[in-house]
Amino acid sequence: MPWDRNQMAARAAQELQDGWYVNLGIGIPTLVSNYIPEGIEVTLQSENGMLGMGPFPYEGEEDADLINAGKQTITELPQTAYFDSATSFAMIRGGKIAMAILGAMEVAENGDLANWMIPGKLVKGMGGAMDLVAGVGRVVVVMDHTNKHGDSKVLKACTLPLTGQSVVDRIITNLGVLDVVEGGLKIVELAEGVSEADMRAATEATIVD
Amino acid sequence: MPWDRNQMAARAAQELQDGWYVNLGIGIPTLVSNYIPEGIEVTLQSENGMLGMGPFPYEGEEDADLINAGKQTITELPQTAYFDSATSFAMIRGGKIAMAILGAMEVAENGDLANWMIPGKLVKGMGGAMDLVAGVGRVVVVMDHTNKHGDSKVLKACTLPLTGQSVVDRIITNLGVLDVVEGGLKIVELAEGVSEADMRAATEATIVD
Amino acid sequence: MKKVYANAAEALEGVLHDGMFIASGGFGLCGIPELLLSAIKDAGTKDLTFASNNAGVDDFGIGILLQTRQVKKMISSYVGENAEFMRQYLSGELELEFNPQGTLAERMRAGGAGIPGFYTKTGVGTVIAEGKDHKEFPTGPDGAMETYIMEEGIFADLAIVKAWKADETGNLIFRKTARNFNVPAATCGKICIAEVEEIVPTGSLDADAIHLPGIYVHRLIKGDHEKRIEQRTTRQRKEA
Amino acid sequence: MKKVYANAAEALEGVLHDGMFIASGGFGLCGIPELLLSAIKDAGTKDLTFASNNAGVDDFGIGILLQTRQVKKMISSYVGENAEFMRQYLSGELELEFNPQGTLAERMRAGGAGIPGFYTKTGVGTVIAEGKDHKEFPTGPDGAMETYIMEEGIFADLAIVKAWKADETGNLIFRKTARNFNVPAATCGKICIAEVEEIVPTGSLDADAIHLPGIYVHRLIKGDHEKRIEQRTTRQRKEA
Repeated sequence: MPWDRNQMAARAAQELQDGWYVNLGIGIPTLVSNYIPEGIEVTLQSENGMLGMGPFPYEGEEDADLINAGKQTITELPQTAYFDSATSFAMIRGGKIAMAILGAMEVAENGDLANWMIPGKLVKGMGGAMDLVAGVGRVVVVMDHTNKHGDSKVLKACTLPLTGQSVVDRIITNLGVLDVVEGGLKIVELAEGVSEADMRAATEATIVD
Repeated sequence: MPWDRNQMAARAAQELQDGWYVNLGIGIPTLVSNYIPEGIEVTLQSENGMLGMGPFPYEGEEDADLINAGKQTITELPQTAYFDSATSFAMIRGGKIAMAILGAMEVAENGDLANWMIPGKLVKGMGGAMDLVAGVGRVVVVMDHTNKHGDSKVLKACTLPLTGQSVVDRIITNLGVLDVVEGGLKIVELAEGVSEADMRAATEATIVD
Repeated sequence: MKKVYANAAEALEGVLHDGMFIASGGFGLCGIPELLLSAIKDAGTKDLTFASNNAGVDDFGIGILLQTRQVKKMISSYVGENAEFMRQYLSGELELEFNPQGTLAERMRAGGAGIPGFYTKTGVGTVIAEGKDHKEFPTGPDGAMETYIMEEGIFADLAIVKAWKADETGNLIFRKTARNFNVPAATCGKICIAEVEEIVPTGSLDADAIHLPGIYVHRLIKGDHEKRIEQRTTRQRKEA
Repeated sequence: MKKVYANAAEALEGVLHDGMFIASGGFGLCGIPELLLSAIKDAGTKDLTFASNNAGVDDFGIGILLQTRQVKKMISSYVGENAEFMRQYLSGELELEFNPQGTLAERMRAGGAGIPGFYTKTGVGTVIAEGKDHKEFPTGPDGAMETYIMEEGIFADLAIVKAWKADETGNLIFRKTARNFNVPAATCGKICIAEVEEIVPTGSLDADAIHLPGIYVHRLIKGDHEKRIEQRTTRQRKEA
C-alpha cells in the first residue's frame, strides 16, 4: 500500500540529521516536524525571520507578531533568534540551511523543480521557494507521485515554469524514495507493498539502476 | 593671519546642519566636535560601528570594547546605537551620512582627493576613507594649504594615488574656504588677513570667479 | 531636529506625490505600517509603485490601496491572499513584478547600502532570469564555475515601516517576526517614516539591542495598531 | 549536537590545515579572537591567508602569527599599527591585498550571503579599481549613469570571531564597538568558531536581541580575554 501523507512525512523526517538547521515548506513538509526521530535535534527556520520555530500556540496565546512563513501563528523556543528578511535569506542563499523539504507540482529527472505557477491559472507568486532551492544544502521534495488525473509528476522534463534548475536531490512520494543521479532517477526505497514495476509504471522519468 | 588648527576646525564646524549624521576623520577633523554651533544637534558616526560617539572617557573608565575608528577609547551617549561593520558601511555607501570632514595630502581642482598613500614610503592602508568619500552626501576637506616645503596641496591634478575621483565638495585650509565648481575652484571665504592674492599664490589649482 | 510627528497624515505631509515609488515593510499582515497605509489612502496619492513582499488582504494593508486603485505596480514575492489584487492583475489594471522573496529583501538592502547590482543563484534557469545579466563565478566544488544572475538594488522615494518601540532619535526595535522586511525596506527609501507602538525617552533603549539606528528614520509616529492575525492556528491544551 | 568545546586548541582540532583561508573579526585590537589566534600560533599552521581589517600589533592579535611567519597573505584595510608587518611586506615575504574597509566588510557579508559579486562606487578611479569589472547604473540625479566596480564575495575556509555572550546553541551577543567585523566574518566561513566571555544557558538571551544566530556558529569556547586597549585616551575630570 502506498504511503499516506503522514507516512511520507515520517519518511522525510528520516532525512534529518542531528544539529541541522532545516526549512520545511507548506503542506506535507510541515507535518515532518511531528516525526523528528528520537535523539535528533533539529532547528527549524521560518524564512520570514526566525530560527527555532515552535509549535502552534495554545488558544488565547496567539501573538500577531509571531507567525511562520505560512502566516500561521506559532510559538518560540528557548533557542529562538529573530532577524530581518534580508538576514534570513542571506543565510538561505549562503548555504547555512542544511536542508529544505518542499512540496512540488512536478520534478524532472535532472532535478528541475516546478512548484510555484500554473500559467493561465491563479498566480500567487514564488514566495521564498526559488531562494530556498537555489541556496540550501540539500533539497528534498515530498509529494504525491501522480496528480489527480493519475499522470506522473515525476517527469523527463518539467512542463510548468521552473522554481529551480537541477536543484532536487531526493524525491519522497507515496510510492517510495528516488534520488536524482547521473542519467536519471534511482530507486532508493519502495513503500511497503509497492513493487518496482508499480514505481516504474507511475514514473515518466528515466529510472536508472 | 592664516587660521590655526583650531580655527580651521571651528570654520569646518560651520558646515554642520541640525539633525545631520556626520563622520569626522582623524586629525583636525576630530577637533570639529569641539566647535559644534549652539542649537545644532549633530550625531557623529564612527565607522567601526557606532552612531552617537561621545567624548573621551574619564581616566579609569576606559572600556576596551568601546573605541572609535582611530582606535581611541571613547564613550557613548543617550542616543548611541551600535552595529557591525557591514551595516556601518552600508549606511556610508548608501548615502545616509550627510557629510564627512576629512584630512588630505592633496586635493585637485576637479575634486580628486589623495589622502591614503605615498608610494615607496610606509603604506598603512586606506581604512574607511575610500568608502566615505564615495558614499557620503558631502565631502569637506580640512588641511593646511601647503606642505612643509611650502608646496601647494591644492593642485590642478593629484600626484599621489587617489582616494576618490571627483569626490570633494569643499576645501577648508589655513588660508580660507574653496569650493569645487565647474572649471576649477571658487574662493568662498578668506581667513582674516589673507588676501585673494595670497590665496592665489598658494594655490596651484585653477581658481575661477 | 524633531522627528516625532503627531499622526500619520502629518508625517506624510510634503512627502507624497503621484507616481512615487514606496518600499513597505511587513510580511503578510505581520509588522505592516497599517497607519501610514491608511493615511496614504486618505491622501489619495495615485499611480503608486510598491515594493512589498505581500499585497495585504482585501480590506487591510496595501489591499486598501488596491480597492481605491491607487496602486499602479506591485513588486512582490507572494500575493495569493488578495482577491482584488488578482482581479486587477488579470484584467491588466495592475502591473506585477514577481521577485523571489530573498531577492526582494536583498534588493532593498542593496539599494539602502549603495549597491546597484549583485549576483545571486536564485532564479537561474527560471523566468526570473530572463533578460538579466548572467555571469559565472568559481564558487562550485574545486572552483567549478556556477551561473549567477544580476539583480538590481531598489532605490525607493519613500520607505514606510512599522516597529515596536522607538526612542525620540528614531532608533527602532522590532518585536519577534514583525521585524521581517521592515529593516531592509527602511534603508532603501530616500525618506523613511516609521510608525511604532511606543516612543520611549532617548537613552532608555539598550544601545546594543537597536535593530535599526535612527539615521535611517526621518519621521516617526506613535499610534494604535490593529495588528490583525491572518491565520489563527492553535493547539489543544492537554487535559490535566 | 554539542557546540561547546573546552578550549581554543580543542575547538580548532581537525579544522586547521596549511594554506587555508581564515576570516577574522575585530577592529584594531577591539573584539579580536585573541584566544583562537594564540591557539593557531601554537598549532603552527602555515601559509595562512587572513581576511581581517587589521593585522594586530607586533605582540598581539594576528601580529603574533606574523612573528612566527605563519601568514602568507593579508587582506586588510589598514595595517599601520604593525611594524613587523611592514618589514615583511616591504621585504616581499608577505603578500598584501588592500581593501577599502567597507568593501572588505561587504565582501565578507556577501560571501556569507551567497553573493559572489556586487557593485560599489568605492574605489572607482583609484588603484583599487584596476583590473576589476566596471559597470554603469542609472543611479545619478535624473537617472544619470554612474560608474561602479564589481567586488567579489569572500568565501573563507574558517571564520574566527570573538563575542561577549553565547548561549549553548551558539546564539551570540556582542558588546559595544567590539561587534565590528565579527558579524560579517562569522558568516563567510565554511566553519565558524567563536570565543566568548560567557556562555549562558539556552533560553536566557532575549530572542530579539541576538546579533548572530547560532546557525552561523559551529564551535564555541569560553575563555579569559586580555582585551588590550590600543590607544588609551581620556579627559580630565573637572575639579568640583
